[in-house]
Amino acid sequence: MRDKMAYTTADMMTCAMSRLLQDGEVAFHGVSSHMPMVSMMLAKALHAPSMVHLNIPGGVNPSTLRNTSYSSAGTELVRHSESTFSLLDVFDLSIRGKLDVAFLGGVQFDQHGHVNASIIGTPDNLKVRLPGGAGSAVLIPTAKKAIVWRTKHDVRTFVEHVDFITTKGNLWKIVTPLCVFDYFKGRLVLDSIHPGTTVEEVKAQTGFKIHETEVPVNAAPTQQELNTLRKIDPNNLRAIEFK
Amino acid sequence: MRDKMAYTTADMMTCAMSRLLQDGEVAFHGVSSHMPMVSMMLAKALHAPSMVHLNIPGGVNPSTLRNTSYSSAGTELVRHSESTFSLLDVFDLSIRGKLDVAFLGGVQFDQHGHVNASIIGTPDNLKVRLPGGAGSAVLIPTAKKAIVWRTKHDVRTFVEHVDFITTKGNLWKIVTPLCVFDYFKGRLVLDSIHPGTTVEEVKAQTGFKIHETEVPVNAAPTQQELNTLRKIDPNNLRAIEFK
Amino acid sequence: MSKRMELEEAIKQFIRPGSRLCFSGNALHRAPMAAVREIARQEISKLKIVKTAGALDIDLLCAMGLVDTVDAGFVSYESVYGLCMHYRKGVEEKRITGNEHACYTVLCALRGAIMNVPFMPVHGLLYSDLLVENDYFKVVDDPFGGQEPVTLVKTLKPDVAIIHVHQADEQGNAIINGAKYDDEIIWRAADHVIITAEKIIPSLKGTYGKKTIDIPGFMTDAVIEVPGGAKPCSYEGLYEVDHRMLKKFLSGREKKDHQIWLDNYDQTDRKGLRQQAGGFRR
Amino acid sequence: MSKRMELEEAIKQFIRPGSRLCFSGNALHRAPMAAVREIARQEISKLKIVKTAGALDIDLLCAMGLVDTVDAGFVSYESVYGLCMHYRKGVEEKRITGNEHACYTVLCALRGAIMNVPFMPVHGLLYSDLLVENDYFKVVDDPFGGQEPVTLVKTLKPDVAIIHVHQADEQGNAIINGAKYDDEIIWRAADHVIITAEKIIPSLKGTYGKKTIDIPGFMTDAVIEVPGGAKPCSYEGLYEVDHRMLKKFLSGREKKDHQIWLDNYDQTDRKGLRQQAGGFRR
Repeated sequence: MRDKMAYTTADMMTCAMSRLLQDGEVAFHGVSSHMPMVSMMLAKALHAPSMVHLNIPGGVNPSTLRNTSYSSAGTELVRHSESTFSLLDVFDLSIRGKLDVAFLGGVQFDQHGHVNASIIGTPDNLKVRLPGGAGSAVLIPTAKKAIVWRTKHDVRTFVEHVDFITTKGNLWKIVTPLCVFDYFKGRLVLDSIHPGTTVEEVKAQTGFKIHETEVPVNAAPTQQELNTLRKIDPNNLRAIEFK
Repeated sequence: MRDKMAYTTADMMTCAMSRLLQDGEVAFHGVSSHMPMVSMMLAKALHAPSMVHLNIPGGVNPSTLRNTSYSSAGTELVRHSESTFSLLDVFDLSIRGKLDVAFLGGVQFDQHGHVNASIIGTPDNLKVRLPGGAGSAVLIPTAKKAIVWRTKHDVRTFVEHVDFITTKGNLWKIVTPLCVFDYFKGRLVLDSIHPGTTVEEVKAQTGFKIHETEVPVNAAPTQQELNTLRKIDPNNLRAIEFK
Repeated sequence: MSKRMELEEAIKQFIRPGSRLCFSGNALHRAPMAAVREIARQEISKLKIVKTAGALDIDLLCAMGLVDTVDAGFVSYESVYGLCMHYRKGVEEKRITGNEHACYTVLCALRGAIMNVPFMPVHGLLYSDLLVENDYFKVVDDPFGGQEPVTLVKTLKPDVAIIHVHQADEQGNAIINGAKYDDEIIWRAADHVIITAEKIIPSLKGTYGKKTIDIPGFMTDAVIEVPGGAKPCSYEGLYEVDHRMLKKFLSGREKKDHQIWLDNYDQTDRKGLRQQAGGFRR
Repeated sequence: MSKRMELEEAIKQFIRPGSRLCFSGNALHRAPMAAVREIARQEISKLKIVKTAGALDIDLLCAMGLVDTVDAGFVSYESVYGLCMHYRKGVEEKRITGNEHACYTVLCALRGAIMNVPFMPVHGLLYSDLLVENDYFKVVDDPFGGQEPVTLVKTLKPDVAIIHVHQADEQGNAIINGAKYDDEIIWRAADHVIITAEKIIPSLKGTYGKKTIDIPGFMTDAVIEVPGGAKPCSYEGLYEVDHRMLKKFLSGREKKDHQIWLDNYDQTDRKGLRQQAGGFRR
């Protein structure tokens, strides 16, 4: 159904993340984080011009992604930046409680807001060695608001209990192809769904119980958002995880 | 007697320190350290061209002191340097056991090689609050060789017991207007005397017992050393502590 | 959003009685003297000062009776001008707590603030009465089973770092020409950062690669244009130590003398007065 | 005294079985691939690798069976190419110890090496099975009496850091254009530093102020000229990721395949072979 619309799931998720960012905030994304990277550029272009965009190569407020062919950690982010702030600086900043938003990934999530990016199985009976949580284990507890995104929404991703707690903490939102979860009073609750899906579909694709029955539907990407997306991300980096 | 010679006490001390430096060594001096600064430049000009000269403003191998009017911590040391290496980098380097030579000051020294740069009196009955040991408390224990210099040589400077142990450790030599002490098997021993003094004079001016009776006399500054000194230090910064 | 302010305003807004402060530069080089003088004019007291090697900045505030504690490795003018007599007297008379550090342990205590941890391990400092006399050092066993004891220094968290720079823009991006000294540590460690600059331009945007921004704008709270803001200390390429004004301060005996000395700088430190005087070209 | 060497020689001299290594760059950017390949050619085994975010560098050495331990926050190609399968398989089959860190704790463990202390306190890491499962983290009481427990990470001391740079001189001074990533940490933390450079010039002396030397010469042990030394990873302004060669590696199944892949680079990595081939302009 979604593919009949004039926008892609990547567009929707990118807009949903972009709308979570406020003007003046200091926000960070890491490696393999194309959607968050584009969502930050989108927010700065539309409603959050003074947001501060930090990243792994250390460029503060990169002015363009137009020459970025592949990576969300490439030195293009430094080449046209306003100044530099290293990855270690970013971590220290968050550790000091001064990072407003961190975008982080993960592979498994449970109803208690636990994030697993480490292993499937148990340490003694390892099934899959995952890439690792990168910054999550210190950023999710210390950033004021941690936004997690995941391009898969199924019962293996959203589970009753994660296999391994890589981290938990100041998780704020989880953005998926179907919905946005909110982390509220120690539990994941359904915050809103994207157009084209239903609460029932989300429930069916989620491995833990969802109590909410009626939630708002997010506005589809506006024409202005879509136009801006195409301008700032002509290579469609935001869709790279869906390829 | 010394002032009748064609060189000053500052020249002698500077040459004595310069001769302690070997080619290829990595050496550091701090603030208020004009003689060590000039001695490093002298060593590099004469016998230790590959010595690495580190300092507080962070200039690696400053090429000239000719525009330095006042300080041994001025940014002139950076302006014509080969690269930069901050004060914190210097400390960390020493802490890792990779700094060959550190030049340090002090106000009181005893036969056990204790250095006091902190207070005269006791903490509870403070007579004089001294400037403080600056880098000494970590550099004297960690640099491979710590060279201390002091422009006063009297019984209040070289004492039986220091009032306060700011530090001890890898003290190697103490250079004074009269002599050079060596720190050997946990004791200060007389290493050599400068021309124009005697072991008796040194004994009379020293508050702890000196056991050595015959020691070598250091060579007076050579004509080459003096010519080079005048060239690299035209403002006579090396004499600033005697003014 | 411009972070440009007047000096009076910035000092009033960010510095309170009891604030812990870090100053840029080292000894008589690039101390943020205009800001230090403004603190003195506003008589903000009970200050805690943290610096590896301080001189006139610390001594002036001590002379004005505004200092509670100094954590430093070295407090002295360089050789020619000798000890900081106001600091020394204050410590000797127990009006001021002089916490002696190695310069390195000052920096490590600030590293503790950068990393938001209560202490920092320090190698090398094992033989010193400083360990015995001071509660900001502790020697502990290595929890990872190493045989050597480990010295810890207690974290020092500055409320405000004041840094005098060559050039800044209205967003707070700052460029220090010449030696950085410990500035890279203090702006990261402090809760707030005040920049005084020889010159402020509207924006440094677009100069990346051509100029090196030393302090990113989003980390600073206020920028103030104060030409000559380090005087009578020196600033690389711009001015040398002003020995005449330094001697004038050192010859002062009473608070009254220091106040007169401060007055000499009123028009260069404060924009309001500069504009009244009409003589200052912007 | 020139520090210029051939790649074969430098790798042989400084890297031994069991060495702990750090590599420059991040993910597929500016990894010192020529040096990594030379380690693979020399089959130096039981290596311990420390990196915040590694990809091809780690995966290649894992594929060649040369890795004992990896301490990292993230080991993966970026989205398109997915997981590092050789690393993953090695860990799953318990041939490789995969010590998972937060990227930050990797950097803090290296800070411990820079400061020559056995551990580094880390704030923020309090809720994680990583603390439970791994002996390189410990949670202790604050010896200064603070109420919050303090997490410590055990120091990781690299034997060698290998850094690929844009330009170096014969004395070992090195200039990195573009993003520095964690290189500022690794060259300080390691016992020895090997620089591979796109270009070596006799001396960078006299360029201070015009160029920024990122690594001072006295801190480096060897400099080697290897144009294209990061390929198939990218290097700012010079070359993008070589997707064709990357895919070729990823399609390899056995050690024999990887050896053939390595052979493709023999002439560009090794000067001896370049000169024999006669085709390489110096």
